[in-house]
Amino acid sequence: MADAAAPAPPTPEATPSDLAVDDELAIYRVMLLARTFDERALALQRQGRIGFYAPAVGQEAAQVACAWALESGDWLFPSYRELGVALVRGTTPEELFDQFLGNAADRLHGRQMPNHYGFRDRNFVVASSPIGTQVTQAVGAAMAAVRRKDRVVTVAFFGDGATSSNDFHAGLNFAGVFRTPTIFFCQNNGWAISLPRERQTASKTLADKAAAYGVPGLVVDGNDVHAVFRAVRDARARAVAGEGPTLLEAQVYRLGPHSTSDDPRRYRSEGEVDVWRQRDPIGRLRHELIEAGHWSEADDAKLLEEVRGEVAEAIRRSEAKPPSPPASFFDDVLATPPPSLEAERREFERLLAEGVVKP
Amino acid sequence: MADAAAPAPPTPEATPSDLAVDDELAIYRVMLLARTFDERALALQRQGRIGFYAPAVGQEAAQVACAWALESGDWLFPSYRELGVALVRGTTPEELFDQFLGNAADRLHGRQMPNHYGFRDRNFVVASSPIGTQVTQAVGAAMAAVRRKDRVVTVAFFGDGATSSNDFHAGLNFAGVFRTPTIFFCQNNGWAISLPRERQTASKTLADKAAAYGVPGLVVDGNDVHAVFRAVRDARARAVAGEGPTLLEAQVYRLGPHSTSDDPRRYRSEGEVDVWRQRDPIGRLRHELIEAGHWSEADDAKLLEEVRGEVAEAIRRSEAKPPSPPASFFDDVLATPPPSLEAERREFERLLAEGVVKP
Amino acid sequence: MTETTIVQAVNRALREAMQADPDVLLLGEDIGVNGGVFRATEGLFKEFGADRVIDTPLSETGIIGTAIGMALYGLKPVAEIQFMDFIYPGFDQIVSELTKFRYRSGGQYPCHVVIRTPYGGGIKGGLYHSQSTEAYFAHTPGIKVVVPSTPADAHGLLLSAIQDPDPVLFLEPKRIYRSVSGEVPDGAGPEPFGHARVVREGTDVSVFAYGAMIPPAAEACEGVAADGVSAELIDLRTLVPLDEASVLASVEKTGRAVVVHEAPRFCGFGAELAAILAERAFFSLRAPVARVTGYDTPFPYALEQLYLPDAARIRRAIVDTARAG
Amino acid sequence: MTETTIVQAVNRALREAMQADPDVLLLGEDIGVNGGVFRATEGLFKEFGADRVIDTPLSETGIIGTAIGMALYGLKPVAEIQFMDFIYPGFDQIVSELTKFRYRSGGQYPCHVVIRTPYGGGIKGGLYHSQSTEAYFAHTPGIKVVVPSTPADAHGLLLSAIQDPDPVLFLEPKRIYRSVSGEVPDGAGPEPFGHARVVREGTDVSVFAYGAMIPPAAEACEGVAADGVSAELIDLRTLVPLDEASVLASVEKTGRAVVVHEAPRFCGFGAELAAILAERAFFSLRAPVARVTGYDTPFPYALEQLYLPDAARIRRAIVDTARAG
Ligand SMILES: Cc1ncc(C[n+]2csc(CCOP(=O)(O)OP(=O)(O)O)c2C)c(N)n1
Ligand SMILES: Cc1ncc(C[n+]2csc(CCOP(=O)(O)OP(=O)(O)O)c2C)c(N)n1
Ligand SMILES: [Mg+2]
Ligand SMILES: [Mg+2]
Repeated sequence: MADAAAPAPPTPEATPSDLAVDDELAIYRVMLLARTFDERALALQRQGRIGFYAPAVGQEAAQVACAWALESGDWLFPSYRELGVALVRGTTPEELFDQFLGNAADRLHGRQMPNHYGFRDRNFVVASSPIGTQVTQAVGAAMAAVRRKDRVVTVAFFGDGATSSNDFHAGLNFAGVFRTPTIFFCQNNGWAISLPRERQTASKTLADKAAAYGVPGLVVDGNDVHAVFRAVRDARARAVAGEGPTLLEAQVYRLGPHSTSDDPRRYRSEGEVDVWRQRDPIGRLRHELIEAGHWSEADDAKLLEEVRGEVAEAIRRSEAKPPSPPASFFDDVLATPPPSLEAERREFERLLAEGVVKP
Repeated sequence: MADAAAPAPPTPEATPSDLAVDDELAIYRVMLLARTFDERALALQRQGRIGFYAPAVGQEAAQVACAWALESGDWLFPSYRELGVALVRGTTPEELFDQFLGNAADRLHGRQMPNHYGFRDRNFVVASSPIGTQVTQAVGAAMAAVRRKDRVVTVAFFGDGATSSNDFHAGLNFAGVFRTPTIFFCQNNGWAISLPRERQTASKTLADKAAAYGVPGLVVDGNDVHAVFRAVRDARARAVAGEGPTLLEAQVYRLGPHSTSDDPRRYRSEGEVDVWRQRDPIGRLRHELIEAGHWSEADDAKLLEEVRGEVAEAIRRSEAKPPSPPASFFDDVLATPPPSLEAERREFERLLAEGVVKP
Repeated sequence: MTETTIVQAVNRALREAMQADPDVLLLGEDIGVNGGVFRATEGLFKEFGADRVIDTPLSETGIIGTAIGMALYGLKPVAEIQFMDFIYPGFDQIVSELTKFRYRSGGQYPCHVVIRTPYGGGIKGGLYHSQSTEAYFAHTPGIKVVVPSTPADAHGLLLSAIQDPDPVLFLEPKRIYRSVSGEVPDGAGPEPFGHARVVREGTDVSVFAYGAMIPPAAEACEGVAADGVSAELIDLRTLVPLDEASVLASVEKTGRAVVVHEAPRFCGFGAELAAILAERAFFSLRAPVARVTGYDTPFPYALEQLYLPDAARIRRAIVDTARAG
Repeated sequence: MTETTIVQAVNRALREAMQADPDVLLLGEDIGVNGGVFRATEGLFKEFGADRVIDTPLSETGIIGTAIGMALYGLKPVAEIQFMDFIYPGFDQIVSELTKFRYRSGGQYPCHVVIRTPYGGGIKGGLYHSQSTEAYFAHTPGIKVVVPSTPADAHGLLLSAIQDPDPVLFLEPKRIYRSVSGEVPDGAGPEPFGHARVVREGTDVSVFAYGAMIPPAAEACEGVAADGVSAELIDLRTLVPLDEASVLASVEKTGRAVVVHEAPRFCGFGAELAAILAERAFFSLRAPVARVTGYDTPFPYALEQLYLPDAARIRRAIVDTARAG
């Protein structure tokens, strides 16, 4: 049992904030919505109502504060765990459940497992499962943005495990050479499924890897919304000023299972999890807000009720929608399907009409 | 024209040597043999007598001194440019020409382009063209050596360009995590075909990349046999003592073309090459030996004649050998060929017998 | 002797091979204390320790590259790739290195790496936990490709793979990891490669399938009896080496063939079977060679049951083929 | 109007596309001041600058991954992979990402990347500078696969590839880069995909080939006239989309087919052609479908001329096929 996976505890002093109180409250709301959403999604999976789920529990501060520091024109390249980011970008719980169910309203037309959503109009690129592949893509998009003279950054979101991927290496290297306006936002949540961070790589920190590419790297306490916000805002400012990319390592902890297919008790101790539960970013921000007099237990109870209602209503609406139409899985392979695929679709439609295949 | 590709000039003071004079003289001999061999091989290619060649000109000190510091039980994973290493391991010019010609004496049975040789009995693994792939393999062999309790190291040889490869990243990372007895011997010769070192990566040095994997990294003047010898010997000692891997960056310069398919005048200035010609490792060692009274111009002329004769004789003997037998390209795919391949061989032999296919 | 599942048979073969030969070791992601995401390596970490059941960093390049190095040195590594869909970061090491070492070295460096990986659809895995790309590997000279469909084959063929002097890609039908069970006799040994198995004899149509397609194909072959068609079902078991003799013999008897796989049709393994028949059983064939396969789209999620060949689709193809010509 | 080589036609198409559309840019290894190791990008660095002719670090993962990012953003990147043999470090980006973006996003993210790469043997390149693995890509839904055999096609099909809204793998027959020349009319425009070209009409046997196999296939078709055989040669030009109608029409006429490619036979592209014929031209076929291909070995060096299909081998297969049955 690898308790050593836990990064050093964050400094207890609160970071002086660059966030206005309204922002703090809004961030807090999204974090609570994310947590509530995750809990309900895990329950739905246990009830067999969705097929799979990977929660972001414990990573809300890092995700929400990061997204808060970005502009809507910035392009985000998420992994499958960026719930908080998606919510900041205006994604609704209903849209997410539509994707999980692959129903007729799902923008992906039922093509992907839960968590692998994407929304072009929000510059939130559709996620995939292979670890790390979004990293080079984010760099390429940044090169394109420079060519178009758009003052935007691209952000690659990935985990500690992804630092071992081919694309991490190539992406950071290209970014260093071409000085692209890219933020590499690594959420080191201590684990890559069952592999603890210190057996993923022998480097002292993940941020240390940046130097190998001539890129600045920074460790930030991922449970501190202020620290994350400031780090991302600064990295963004440098990037749009033409000063190049930054690797940020947000140290967080995956409080939940890797996904609903995972049983973390097989590989980590409850004791380790308990240590990190004390640092729960939601409790921490709530405490700060209450201490500062901006929030109360009563406000909190009311907000919790509100977000629970919002999530419940989203589920109700999503589940009421019809499934994706049967032949829709033939669409979107290529703009113009090749003859072989057209023939297959005709064959499929014949089998469907004859009742050999049943939707 | 990217003159900036040239690493900082080596310190002019001679490194105090750990090498006995006999060793120095023996190293010098191999270096001169390598240079002579390269010149003749380039000429043979221009005459159409071999199909391709990639010379090691300028990298002799790094290669020969590195190999000199190793033990015969150590496993070497070369790239296509490790002539000096192969010679130290006892490979003869004739064996090399046999490989270049793919004649009946070639141990590879005519399967590979020139330069891609390998000799199992010398623990000199057969090279391949894809850049970097030998790096992870060297790490795996080191893990195996540890499991077998063999006190040997494995050495991955590669260039500056190869540091951008997937396998560099994975190999260094695995080596760091498993603390394998591996030496990563990077010959930074300033160029990856036409790409200068400083556009290959933005890291300050290539040795700096080691820290990303918790591995020690060291820059060494690759034109200084003493410095290379000591660095490799020390890395080896650490490795067999269980202290893990080392990345060495030997700063050298590719004085010749990338290969016979390359025309370096397209992308680099003669001026840059001239600067490095002043630092030619062979001239430097010769000068040192003469200054120290261990060598004379007359010795040198005699040695040159001797190695020229050796190379000429090797060519003569290799060219006199018969080609690989026609159907031999069907061998060694798998220990037991699948039925499809057996059928193809029979078909081929029939076509051969009928004169449709002509050897 | 008790009933065993496919994943248990894999586990048992790994344990037996490791007990028998200290050179056998395992490496992969989450295979150690976690026992593998499908539990194929359950208990082995405890029994053999971290030296022989190696949890690697998240890099298929690293897994396959280091496995090759181990094999060159003389060990017998068995690498697990968590899902076949994630083999591609290691694809260069497979096609450029693993499959070419023996050849390019003139036989000096055989390279006996086994790569185990769960493949195929039917588990609601979407695009990236469902693919079957056996054709990429079957097209690559220098590697054997094995696909068991029963616990006994999973056990016996995996034992063979580990003893084999050459690279073997061992594809495990994850959809039936637990749903198909059967006996693996005590002391059962390696099962030789290159021998197809006649699952069911028949006289009218030959059906060729492998892996997770065997259960629906068997159901279809049962079903067509009601249509008055006698179908012969052949489980290919090893795609490389392919038991061409059995394939040809069956079609020489029946004159008709249906090929089943879940991979997309275009340039899939079924194309090779059809080509072999069009070349070498041409004068026996009495009907077009039918292919029942996944469609030429990426693997979908919500509608995967419509994408995957099932008994009904296979049955229809068998009947059509029986009646054609 | 002058004679042009294939590599010059590629160069010209790149220049014209870049002149016409500022969103077109090139990236790859040694394509800038060096002009590409085959000189396909000669002069373009000078004309368009380092922003549009981007020399990348040595990483195919990076080349294809960043090209995808550029395409998602709206540019039209044309990536050069120095040799097809070196595409595998970027294979994951191709099969997991490039080919699946449109699909997995429900059409939100088309991904118009062109990957140009020289393929094939005959230049004494050995195992790693000679391979033809078009079948891997043709089997992967979501990408088009194009193989020109003439300067006019290299030019016209490349212009189409760059305008295409989808990923295109553009395979350049390096062996005939300079040895085949022909005219490309001034103002020649894009050549649509999906149309095979009848190189030579004939009545007895249909010969299907593409890329660098066209010259030996053409020579063989000439040659068999002396044997009294009239061979029809079809240049497929685009493997995906495949012009199935032309393939079927030709075999419906001749009743006989020979398929030629340099890739290994087993599960090669020729298997798909044979399978299509065995399925959909079955009742027209009067002889076994023959395949003349590279053998199922890695690509050799010293003996490559024995490995590669040549006019004599193709001719023999045509004559045998004409006389069979
Ligand atoms: C290339 C690849 N290999 C293996 C997997 C299986 N897998 C899915 S998630 C995961 C761990 C990822 O860890 P990390 O990057 O730390 O992200 P986290 O899940 O902790 O957010 C693994 C190994 C995969 N998806 N892709
Ligand atoms: C994966 C891969 N991509 C591209 C190439 C083509 N190529 C051959 S050598 C070379 C440059 C290698 O540079 P470096 O690693 O510095 O070694 P050097 O040749 O300078 O010794 C390139 C790009 C290749 N062999 N492999
Ligand atoms: Mg993690
Ligand atoms: Mg170099």
